[in-house]
Amino acid sequence: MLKTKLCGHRLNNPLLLAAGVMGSNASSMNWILESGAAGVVTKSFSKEANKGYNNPTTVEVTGGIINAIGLSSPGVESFKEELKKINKDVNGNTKNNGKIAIASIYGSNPEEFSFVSSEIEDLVDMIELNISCPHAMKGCGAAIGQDPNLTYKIVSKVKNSVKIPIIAKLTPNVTDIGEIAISAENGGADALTLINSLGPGMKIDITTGRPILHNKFGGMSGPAIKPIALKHVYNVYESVNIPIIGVGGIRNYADVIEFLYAGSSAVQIGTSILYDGPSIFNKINNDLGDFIKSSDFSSIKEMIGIAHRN
Amino acid sequence: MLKTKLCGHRLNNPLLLAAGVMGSNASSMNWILESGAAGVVTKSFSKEANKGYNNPTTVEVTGGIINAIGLSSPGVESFKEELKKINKDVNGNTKNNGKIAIASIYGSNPEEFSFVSSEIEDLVDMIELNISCPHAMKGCGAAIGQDPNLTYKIVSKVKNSVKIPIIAKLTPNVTDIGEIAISAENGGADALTLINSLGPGMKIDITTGRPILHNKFGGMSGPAIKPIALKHVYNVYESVNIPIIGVGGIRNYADVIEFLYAGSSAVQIGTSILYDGPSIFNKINNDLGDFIKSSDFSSIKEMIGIAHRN
Amino acid sequence: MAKSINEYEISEIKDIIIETDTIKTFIFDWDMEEGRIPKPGQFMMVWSFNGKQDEKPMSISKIGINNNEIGITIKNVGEFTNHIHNLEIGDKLGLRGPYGNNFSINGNKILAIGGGVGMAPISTFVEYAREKGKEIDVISASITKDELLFTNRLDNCGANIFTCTDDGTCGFEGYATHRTINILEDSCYDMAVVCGPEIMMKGIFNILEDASILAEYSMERYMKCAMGICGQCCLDNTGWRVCIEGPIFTSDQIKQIIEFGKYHRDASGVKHYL
Amino acid sequence: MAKSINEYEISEIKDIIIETDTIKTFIFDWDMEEGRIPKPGQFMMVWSFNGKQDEKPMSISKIGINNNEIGITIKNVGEFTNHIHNLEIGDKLGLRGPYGNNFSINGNKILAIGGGVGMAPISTFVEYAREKGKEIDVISASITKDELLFTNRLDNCGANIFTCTDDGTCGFEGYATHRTINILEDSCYDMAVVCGPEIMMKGIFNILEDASILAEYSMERYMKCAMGICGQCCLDNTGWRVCIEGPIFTSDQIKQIIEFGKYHRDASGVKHYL
Repeated sequence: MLKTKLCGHRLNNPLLLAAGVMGSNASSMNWILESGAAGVVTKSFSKEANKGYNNPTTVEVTGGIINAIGLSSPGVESFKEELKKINKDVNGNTKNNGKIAIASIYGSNPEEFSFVSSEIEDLVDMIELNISCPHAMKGCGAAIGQDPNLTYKIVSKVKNSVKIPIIAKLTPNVTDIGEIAISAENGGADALTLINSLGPGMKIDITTGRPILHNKFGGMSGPAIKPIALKHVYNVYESVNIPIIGVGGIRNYADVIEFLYAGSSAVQIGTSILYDGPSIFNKINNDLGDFIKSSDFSSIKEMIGIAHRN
Repeated sequence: MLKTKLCGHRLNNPLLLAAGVMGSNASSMNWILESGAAGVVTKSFSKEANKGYNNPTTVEVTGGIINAIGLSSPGVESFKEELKKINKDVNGNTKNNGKIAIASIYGSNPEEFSFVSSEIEDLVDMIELNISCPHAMKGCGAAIGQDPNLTYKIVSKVKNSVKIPIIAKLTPNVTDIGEIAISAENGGADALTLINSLGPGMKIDITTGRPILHNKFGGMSGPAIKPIALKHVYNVYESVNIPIIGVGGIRNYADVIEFLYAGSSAVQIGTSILYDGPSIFNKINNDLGDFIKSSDFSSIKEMIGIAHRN
Repeated sequence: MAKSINEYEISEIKDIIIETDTIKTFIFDWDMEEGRIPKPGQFMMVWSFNGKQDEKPMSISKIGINNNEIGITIKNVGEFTNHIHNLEIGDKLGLRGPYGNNFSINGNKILAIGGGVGMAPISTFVEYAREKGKEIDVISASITKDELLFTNRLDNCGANIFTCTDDGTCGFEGYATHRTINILEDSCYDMAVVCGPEIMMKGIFNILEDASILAEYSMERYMKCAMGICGQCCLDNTGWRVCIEGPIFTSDQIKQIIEFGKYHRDASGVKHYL
Repeated sequence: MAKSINEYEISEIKDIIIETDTIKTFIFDWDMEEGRIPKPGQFMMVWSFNGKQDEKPMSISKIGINNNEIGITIKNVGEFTNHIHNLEIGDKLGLRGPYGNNFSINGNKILAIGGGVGMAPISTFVEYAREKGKEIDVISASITKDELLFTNRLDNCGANIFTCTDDGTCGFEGYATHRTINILEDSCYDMAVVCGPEIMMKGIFNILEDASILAEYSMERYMKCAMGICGQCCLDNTGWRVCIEGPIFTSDQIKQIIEFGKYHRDASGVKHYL
C-alpha cells in the first residue's frame, strides 16, 4: 500500500534518508534502510577528500538546527568502498528489495560533476547533484544553484555522462526557484529534490559575542523550514513535468502527506533523526499506512499533487 | 541604560512593535507603548482602503505562524485619524517621552508611495516603506523589494518628498539581499528594517487536501526565522552605513542581544506577542537591563555590531 | 504533545438543529481534552473550505463534556452564514479553538440576558451556573415567539425563564431593556451576564449601571487571526483584543471601551457607526 | 523551559589540576539540574572560541553533584589540546552536554581498567559504583609512575588500586593486558569497565572474552554534531553513533563493531588503520 515508484525504481514506501544525515558510511545507511527507509542519499562527496570546517559545525535553534559541516567527505575513490556496501548482498550485488541507494555529489564545475558521476554510476541507483549547499566552499554549492545557466550546464553534462537517473537538488535561497527548476529539467534532470537547507542562518553566543558556527553561517533545517519547503514543492510542481522529492522538516506522517499533496513523489527525512533517531522511518510508515487505510486513497500515487485540485 | 538613538530620535529602549501586529488602530499601539515599547510601527496602509484576503489569513506552524492578511487597511484618509492619536497628548501633540510612531506604507509605484508619505508626514516620526510584503497584491510588496532598481526609485522618490527619516523594510526572499540594501541606501533610506516575513510558506490540511490559507501562501514569522533574520542583519551591516532595525523571531532578551551584536541599532517584535502578549516588551526591557548591569557594557550603543569584532 | 487550539480539526456535521427560520445549531464531535474544553462564553473559528471559502468566529452554544460534543449556533445573516445553513449532516467544516475568555460566576443569584442569537453563549453559561447550584433568571428576548432560543433546554436545567418578544407573541411584549427594568423592580441580583445586539447591550448596560449590578458583556468584532496578533479586533480606547482579552468584558471594562454601542471596524479597518 | 543540553554554557575555568606533565583537569561550575547531571562515561563538547577555534568531545572525569562542579581531563596531544593546556584559571570555554550513554553496574564485584587518560571516565564510574557499595578493583595503567591518574581519589573512595606501568616505576611492570591476565588468576568479577587506547582495549577485550567476563568499553571517534545526525562518528558495521548509542558499548556490541581495534575515520571520513 505504501509502495511507489521514482524514476523507474520501485520503492517500498516514499521515505528516503536526506543527504548529509547519517550518510557518511555504508553501515549507518544500511541501518537506516533496515529502519524502514526505502532509500538513502549519501552525504555529498566529490573528487577529492575534504575535511570541511572546524567545529562547531552544528547548532540547535528553535525548530531545527543550523549547520556548516562544509561538505566534508573522503573523496570519490575512498567513498566507493562505502557505495559498494550500501544495500548490497554478500556478493556485492544490489538487493532487489524495493530500496535504493542515491549518491549525492558536489563539485565546482561541470567536468568535476561528470567525472565523479561516471566513477560511481555502477555502484548506485541514482545520483543527486548537490548544487545547493549553502555552506560550501566558494564556487561550489548554492553559488551554482542560484545560477540557471550553470545549473543547466552541470545537469546536462552529467546527464550526457551517465545512464542512471539524476536528480538536481535545489536551493530555496533564490528569488525565483521556478526558473532554476526549469533549467534543471531542460538540462535533463530526471527528478528534483526540493529543498536544500534554508537561509543560511546564524546564531550568536551572547556571552562571547561570537557567531557559534566556525563558518559563522549555516543552512537551516528541521521542522521550522517545512512551510517554506512545502511551498517550493507546490510551486515547482506546477512548472515542471519531472517528479519532485520533497524535503524539509518532515517529522511525522502528516508532514509526509502534506508533501505528497503538494506534489512530491517521494520525500526525504534528515534532521528529525535528531529528535527521534532512525526509528522515525518505521514509525512514519506505520502511521502513514494507518492513514491511508482510513482514507479514500488506495495508493501513494493517488495522493501526489492533490492540493492542486482544489 | 537602555536608552538609544535611531535616526536622530531618542528611544527609551531598543524595542519597537513590528508592522502588522496589533497595529491597526491607535488604541492597541498606545497599549503597546504603555507596555514598554519605545516605538510602534503601524500596520501597512496605502492610498485606498483594502479589505485584504478572506480568512483563514493566519495559521500556526512550528516556531511561528504563516500569514497572508493581504495588507488590509482603511486607506490613508481614514488611517490619519489613528495616526493623530498614537503617542499624542490631549492636544494632539507628540509626547516628548522617548517613544516614537512609525507609519508603514505600501503602494504599487513611486508616486503612490510619495503621495501617501506626504499625506502623513506631519503625523508620525518616521516612515517605513513596506516594499517586501510576501503576500501583497500583484506589483506591490516583495515584487518591489526583489528589484534593486524599483527599490531605488521608490526610496529616492519618497526621500525627496518628505523631511522625516524613512526606513526601507526589505524582504529576505531574494538571492542577494545586500544588493537591495545598497540600492535602498543609495536611494536615500535613513535606515533599513531587516527582515520581512520569510518564504512565503504554506500549510496543507491533510484531511481536505487544501492549502489552509485562503491565499494558499503566506509569509513566515516567529522564533523559527530568527537565525535567518540575524544572518541578513549581520551581512547587510557590513555593506551599508545606515542603521539597521532587526526583526524576526525575537522572543526574549537574549534574542535582542543577538540582533544588537549582529549590527541592529534597534529591534522590532511582532509575532511573539502570540505567545506572551504585550507584556513581552516590559519583560524584555527588564531582562535586558539585568544583562547589561551584569556585563561590561554600559549602553546599548556599545553592543551594536560586536559580533563583527571577532 | 497536546494539540494546539490553533490547529484545525476538520469535523463532520453530526447533527443540525433547526432552531428558528434563520437560526440553526450545528453539532460536532469534539474531544474534551485538556485545553480544548470550552468554557461558557468562548468561541470557535469556523472554516468553510468548500463553496464560500472563509472563516468566522462563532459562539459555542452547547458544551457536551460527557458526550464529547459541541454545538455552534449560527444565524443566517450573509453569504458565509447562508452557505453554512445550506450544509447537511455529514458535510465538513474546519474548527479551531476554543478561543477567548469566559463568563465568570460571582455570587449566587444571577441575571442572564440574551437577545436573539446572543442566547448562544448565555445558554452555556446558564447550564454551567445551574450545575454549580446558582439561582438563574434568564431574560430571553427576540422579535417574535418563533425566534426564541433554547427555552426548553434552559427550562430543563432549572433556570427561571422570562421570555420577551417585540411583538408580544410570547411573554413580555417589548424590548429586553424594558423587561430588564421590569424584573429589577422585583428582584436583586449579584451579577448579570449579557449577550445580544450591541445596541441592546448598550441599553442593558445603562440600566444595570443605574441598578449598580456588575455585569459581563459578550462582544463581537471582525476577526482575522483570533490568536491576538493581527490587531483586527482591537477595541478603542484600550486596545483590548476581543479574541484574547474578550469576548467577555466586565462593566468596568465596558466603560473604557468607547466604541461599545457606537461603532465597529470592518475587514479593511474602516469604522461603521451603529 | 529547561535548558537544552545542546545549548552552550560559556564557563570560566574555576581550577586547573596538573595531573601529569601532559594531562590537566579543568574544573567548571555546572548546575546539576535535571537532564544536565552527568553520568559516569558521558562526555562534554568543549568549544574553544579564542585562539585555536575548534570543538572536541572530552570525557567527564569529575561529577560534583553536591558542589555543582564538573571536571574534564585533557591530555595534550595536538594543537587543540595544547591551546587548552595553555589556558589559565578565569579563561572561558564553551561547554555543551552531557552527551552519550553511560557505564552500567551489573553485579557486585567489578573490575575497572583504565589506560592513560582513559582513566577519566573510569574514575567517575569507580566513585559512583563505590557509593552504591560495590567492590571495585581498578587496574590503573600508564607508561610511567608520574603518568598515573587519580590514584589518591580512587584510594579515598575505597577502591582497590592495582597500578601498572610500562617501565615498572609503580606497581606491576608491563601492559594493562598482562596485569589483567594476572589479576584474573586470583579473582572473579561480575563485570568489567574499560577505557584506554583502542589497541589496549582490543587486547583487554580478548582476555575478558576468554574469561567470559562481560564488559563495557568506552570508545572515541572524530565528532562533529554530537547530536546524532551528522553521521561522522558512525561505526562499522552496525552504523551505531558513538555520540548517541555510545560512547559505552557492551561486549556483545563490540563484537559487531568490526572497526574496533582496527581503524577509525578522520574529519573527512578517510579511514586510518591502527
